[in-house]
Amino acid sequence: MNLQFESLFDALWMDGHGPYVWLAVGISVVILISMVFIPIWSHKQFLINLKMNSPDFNKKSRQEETE
Amino acid sequence: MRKLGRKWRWFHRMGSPRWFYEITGGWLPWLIPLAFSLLAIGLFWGLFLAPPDARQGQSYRIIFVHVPASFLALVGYYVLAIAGAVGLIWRIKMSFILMKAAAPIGAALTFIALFTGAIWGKPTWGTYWVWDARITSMLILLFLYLGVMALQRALVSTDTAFKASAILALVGTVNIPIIYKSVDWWYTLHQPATLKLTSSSTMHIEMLQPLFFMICGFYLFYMLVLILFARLEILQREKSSRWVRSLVSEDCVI
Amino acid sequence: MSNIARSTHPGLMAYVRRDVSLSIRSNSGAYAPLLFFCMVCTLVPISISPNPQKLAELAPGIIWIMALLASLLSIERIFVFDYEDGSLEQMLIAPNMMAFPVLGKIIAHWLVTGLPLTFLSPAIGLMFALPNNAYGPMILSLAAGTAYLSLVGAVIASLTVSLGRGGFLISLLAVPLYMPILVFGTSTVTYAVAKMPWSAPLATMGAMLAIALVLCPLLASWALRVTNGG
Amino acid sequence: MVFPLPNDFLLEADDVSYVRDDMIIFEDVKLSLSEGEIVHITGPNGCGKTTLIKILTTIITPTRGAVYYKGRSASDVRYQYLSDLLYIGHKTGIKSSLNAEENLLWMAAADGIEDNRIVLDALSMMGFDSGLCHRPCGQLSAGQLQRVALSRLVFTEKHIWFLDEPMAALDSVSIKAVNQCIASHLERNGAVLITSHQPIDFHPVRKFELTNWCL
Repeated sequence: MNLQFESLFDALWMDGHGPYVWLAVGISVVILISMVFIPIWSHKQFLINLKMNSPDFNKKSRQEETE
Repeated sequence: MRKLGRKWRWFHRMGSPRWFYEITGGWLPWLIPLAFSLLAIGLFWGLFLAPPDARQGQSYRIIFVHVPASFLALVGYYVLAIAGAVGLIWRIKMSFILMKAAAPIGAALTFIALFTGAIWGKPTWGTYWVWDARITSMLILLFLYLGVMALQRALVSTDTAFKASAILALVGTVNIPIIYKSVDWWYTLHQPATLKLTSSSTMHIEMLQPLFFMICGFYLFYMLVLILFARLEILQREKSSRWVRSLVSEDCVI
Repeated sequence: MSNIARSTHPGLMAYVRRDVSLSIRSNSGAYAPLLFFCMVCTLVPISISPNPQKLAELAPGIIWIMALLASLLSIERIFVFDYEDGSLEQMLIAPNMMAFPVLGKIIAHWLVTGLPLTFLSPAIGLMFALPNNAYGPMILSLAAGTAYLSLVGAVIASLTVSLGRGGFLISLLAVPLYMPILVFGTSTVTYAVAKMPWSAPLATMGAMLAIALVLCPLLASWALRVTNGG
Repeated sequence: MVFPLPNDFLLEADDVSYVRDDMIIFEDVKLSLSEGEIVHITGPNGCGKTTLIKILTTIITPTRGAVYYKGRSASDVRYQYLSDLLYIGHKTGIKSSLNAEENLLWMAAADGIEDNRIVLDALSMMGFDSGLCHRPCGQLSAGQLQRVALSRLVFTEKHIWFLDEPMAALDSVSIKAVNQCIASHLERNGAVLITSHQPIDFHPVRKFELTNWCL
């Protein structure tokens, strides 16, 4: 099993099919990564929001203010 | 409280969102690197190591994204429909949550399949779009996913939304093969099938190996994303419950 | 129990009669889809080409798309009024199986939209220079196809009944499900135009109609129970 | 007409709970109804009175618990139970393009009555102006519509009545007429379950307080 391409340019160009292949792969990878990133990010945001609004947190911050 | 057998107790517990949330939390540190490394290996192998196709040249390399995505898009619809059916029959809330999580994932995968297919079509057949049975039913699949999502959003009561979209998903399941068959029939009779989508039936073993890696990677990826979306949904639904509150009061995030 | 034996709850035919008379009475309701059908069909020659040959080629598809859209426009009315005024709750607590009243309402919907549209279609065919041998298949396929559209549409309408009128959601949900019948409907007419045997797609439509006739009223009544909180 | 007296309660709700969208609407509600009895469900707005009535009429399935009709589960004897109940809710089921008589005739068909004389009599008993009879119901006021719907009480032969806020839009004359209907129904061993913000002045009214679980 060997690399099929001699140079980086060859790998990008792919005998003229490169733009098609890389566009397809690129868009797919962007979508796939955002599919993982979006729920993790909103999960984090949701927990942070919940924490800010929780009575415990408010109590703590009020204590800090008075100190 | 009714007495439950051991097997049923397990089943019942699995239906509890909290249990799901806690147990999948332990899976994530394994699942994320595993899925991504499989995908990375498969993609590198497919793009750089696999030999070029005799007829299509290098453009066939799109197959390593296109085929797994279309496959998982279809599998995803059955996941959606089965989760909906289980929710309707046994009234398991967790099942509905999984159904809701499966809809956007399926829509995204269907979009990837359609998009990569269109790009692949240009160098191979000289056109981005053909009204072929496979492509048309894929497009309809996208509409079905979007329909389930839209119905889910539109109904105010989440309980009703879950049940209604599950019924819609079931109706859609019956419809997918009918659509496929009808369009296939219509297309072949309208104009002879000069363009063949799958000339890859006699694929070289060295092309099949990376494809296999990619399909496995996509499966794991699908599981991972399904779990992530389901966990988010659980958190949003159970935000006022005691266990979520205690989760927040601890200092761990995620 | 003498009081139970005397109860004769309104059955299928009673619902057909009631719904037909209700839609005839409501001033614009029943005729709007028909008018829409005619209006858009007249727009086609103006916007595409008045060339008879081209029109004859397009006619089967256009007539069928218009039939589909006309059915889509009117299908949301099938349960929404009943939901708003509370008749639906009375239907839900009728002791008979709910699928029968629902089927009655679907039949009434077809009698008010699909059937008149079928009768009107020869006139549209004439304006579109449809060949003589295509009229029979067109009428038959429209009669069966619009009934199927009403049946499948009723399931979607019952899922979206609580959302009120004027939603685009119903189109998004219904169009994918309408597609197979559109394929067979247009095939029937196109084959007839091409002087090919057209009985196969028509027979398929008949089979689909038979299955829908059994399943859709059950599904729709289930969906109505769900969307009413059950 | 006198209904026979069975041993069990006519209607019984056994530990009925209802959870909607992760909110407990009510929990473990026990409610029974005997022949010749009227139960007045009270409670603050939004405590689930309408939901309870809808559960009892089987429009809504409870999350837990069951409804019993004459000692048997209502879902087992569905046909008998539903043949024996009358439900008039907030939404009365009146078609706005039909006139009062036509509307009532449609509803009366459920009781096996196809005679418009009985229907017209019922309307006049409920204090409905006969001059309005030929007007489509879309032109009537809320109170007039309520009267049309409640005219069913005059001729119905159903055993159990579920009335959800029947007096809300009525004037005192019609309230009297409704009360009369209820009284004669109770005399015939019928049973009534009613929600109302107006006080109900029957002697043996049993009150059933539904607490607000949402708070």
